[in-house]
Amino acid sequence: MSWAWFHKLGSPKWFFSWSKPWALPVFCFGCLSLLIGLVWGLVFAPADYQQGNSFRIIYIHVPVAMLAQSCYLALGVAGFVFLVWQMKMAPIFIKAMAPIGAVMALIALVSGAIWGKPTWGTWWVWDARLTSVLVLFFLYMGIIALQNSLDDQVLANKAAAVISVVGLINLPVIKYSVVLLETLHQGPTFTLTKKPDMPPEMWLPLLFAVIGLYCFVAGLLIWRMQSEILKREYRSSWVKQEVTEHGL
Amino acid sequence: MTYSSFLVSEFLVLWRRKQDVFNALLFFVIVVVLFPIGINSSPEFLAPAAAGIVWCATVLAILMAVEGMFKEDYHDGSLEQLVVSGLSLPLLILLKIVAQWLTVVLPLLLMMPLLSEMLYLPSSGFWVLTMTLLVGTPSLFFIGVIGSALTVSIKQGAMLVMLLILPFYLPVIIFSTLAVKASQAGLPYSGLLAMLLAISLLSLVISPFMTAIVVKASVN
Amino acid sequence: MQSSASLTISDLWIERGERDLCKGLSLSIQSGEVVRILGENGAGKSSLLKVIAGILSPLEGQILYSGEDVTLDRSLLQHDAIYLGHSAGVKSLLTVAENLHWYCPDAPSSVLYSVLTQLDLVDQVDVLVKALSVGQARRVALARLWLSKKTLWLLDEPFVSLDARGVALLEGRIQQHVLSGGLVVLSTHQELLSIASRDVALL
Amino acid sequence: MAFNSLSEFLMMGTHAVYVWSAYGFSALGLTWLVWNTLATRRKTRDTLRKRFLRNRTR
Repeated sequence: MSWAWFHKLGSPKWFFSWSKPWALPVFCFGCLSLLIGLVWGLVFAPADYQQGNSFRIIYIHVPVAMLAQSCYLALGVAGFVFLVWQMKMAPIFIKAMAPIGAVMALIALVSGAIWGKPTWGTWWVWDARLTSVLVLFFLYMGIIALQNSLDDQVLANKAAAVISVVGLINLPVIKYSVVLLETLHQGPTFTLTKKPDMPPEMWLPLLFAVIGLYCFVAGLLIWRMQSEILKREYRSSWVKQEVTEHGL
Repeated sequence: MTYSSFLVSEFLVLWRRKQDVFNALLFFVIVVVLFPIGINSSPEFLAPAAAGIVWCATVLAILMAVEGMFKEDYHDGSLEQLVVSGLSLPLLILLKIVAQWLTVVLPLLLMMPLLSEMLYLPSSGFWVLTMTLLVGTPSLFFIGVIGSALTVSIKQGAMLVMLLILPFYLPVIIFSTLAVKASQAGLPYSGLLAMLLAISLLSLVISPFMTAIVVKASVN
Repeated sequence: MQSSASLTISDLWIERGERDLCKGLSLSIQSGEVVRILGENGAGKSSLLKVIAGILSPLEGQILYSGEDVTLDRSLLQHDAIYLGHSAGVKSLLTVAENLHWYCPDAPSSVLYSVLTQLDLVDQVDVLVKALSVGQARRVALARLWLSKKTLWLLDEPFVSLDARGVALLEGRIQQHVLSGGLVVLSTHQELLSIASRDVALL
Repeated sequence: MAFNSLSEFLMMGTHAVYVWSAYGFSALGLTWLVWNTLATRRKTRDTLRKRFLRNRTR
């Protein structure tokens, strides 16, 4: 197997020119798919026989919660890649990804709490899933705060990578511990995502929404990474050419 | 510089700063006292809550101690000397953590009988709590030291360390308090203690290397 | 002490923040040589010394020590080198003797006392460093050069905050070190009076 | 179609407050993300372009 792609991926210049035509189409496709999923879920999908129409929150809550976790997984992997191979793109990826993940975790928290009110009768339950998303949000905020307060670029890169990797190693432990906490506290037995036999007209829109949000985030991520690359590589001649010759 | 001369100097510095350790202990006691005063001082509330109260106070006291662990070394240049000493940096960091752990946690354990009386903790629960502290606190140090190294070059780093590190302390607090509660309910708790030990060992393996990476990047 | 040590740096580039330093510097130092690094503020004198010591990683370039490539793993060089930076790691909560014992645990106490006598620190042996003056604390750091048996000395502005007598003492010690086959790389603006040194200018 | 009329759709059974506030907050978050991304992009390019142009005239 050739490793050329791996080394190419490490080069900001290569990534910039490669990703240039992709950002907008991916983003637009994501928006479209997300919109289809949401409209379908809000308007056409049947109401849940137990929860009624409040269950329609699932079409935004579940995709966002999935993203919040996937983003963290990606951060951890990027941190690992940076610590092992010193790949230049990894810290750029982390820098671009962390705010997206934080917003996703926040939306997941808020929409989950709002969903909890009609379902459990309270805004907040120390449910394992909610608690771990809350911790995830703190982890994201920690990474962002750390990056903002370190002036030295080399140190900031290393620091973000280390904290991401440590977070990734810890995440399963944290999840396990909150699940344990919940089972001993005899929390609500109703689980949100394990729907027994969800009919296709219910989960198909969810699929659209999930795929849409992933593409939406991928598009945003590419844009953010491009900005970060330009910021960091401004001394090289290709950036100068890129910025002065092409418009926005 | 050798490993033993480094360890001796660490202990000497800690001895000269015994006031700091004493302050951390006082802080610990005050936090514990806040709970009966602030919430409820009846034995019905305190006995089941004792483990959680003690652990919250421990976590805060340890974070206070760990947060400034590299500050002085960073400013007087001895951190730099550790990097260029030719000795293994992870091992030096491990020694530093051991010295710190001994000087903070041992006095804290000595205070436990007094505190468990104040919190109406039954004697069976007391021993389990002491065990969780013995097995669990090393991981607090190992994880905290990473945060301490990350923020060593920042002037106002204390809050950032709290934000970075406290989420990672969650499992340790959960397992410890659950172990004490299980013992009070007559349930087996050895699995939870094993879990704490596993976390401590895992962080023992990872933390010195991660901290070494960060220290090297910080001193430049 | 090794009879013939050498330090060879080739095509060294250092990246500091947004600037390139050293820009392809090549340098070779043999046993018995003193190299003085000259340059304006910010020219990269400290960075160069830090790169040799292994605190900073160079962007590009190769470093050989006594024929061995130490570019990636500096430990071979570090076992045989002393690096003194702007703040040299003198712990303010240790006494003078404890500080030196921390750094050079092998030095016998007779040697320790004779060195401290030379450096006018013998009366302060059991005084905490935080009670000393800046110049005295600097001498505590420099006392390592008398006590340790390392070959390669990397000294960043070693003459700062020393009085005339301190400067003379240090120059004498450097002289003695190179005569017995040591290597010294130092950055200073001071004219070295008694030592035949080679200058390397950083642009 | 799960609803018979627009007002029924807007009412969401009895859960209008919950559904629409959840979606509203989500929309707010995602919009902020898009706005922030594009603003950063524009700002980066503008500052860099200005810097390059300034250097050229000098």
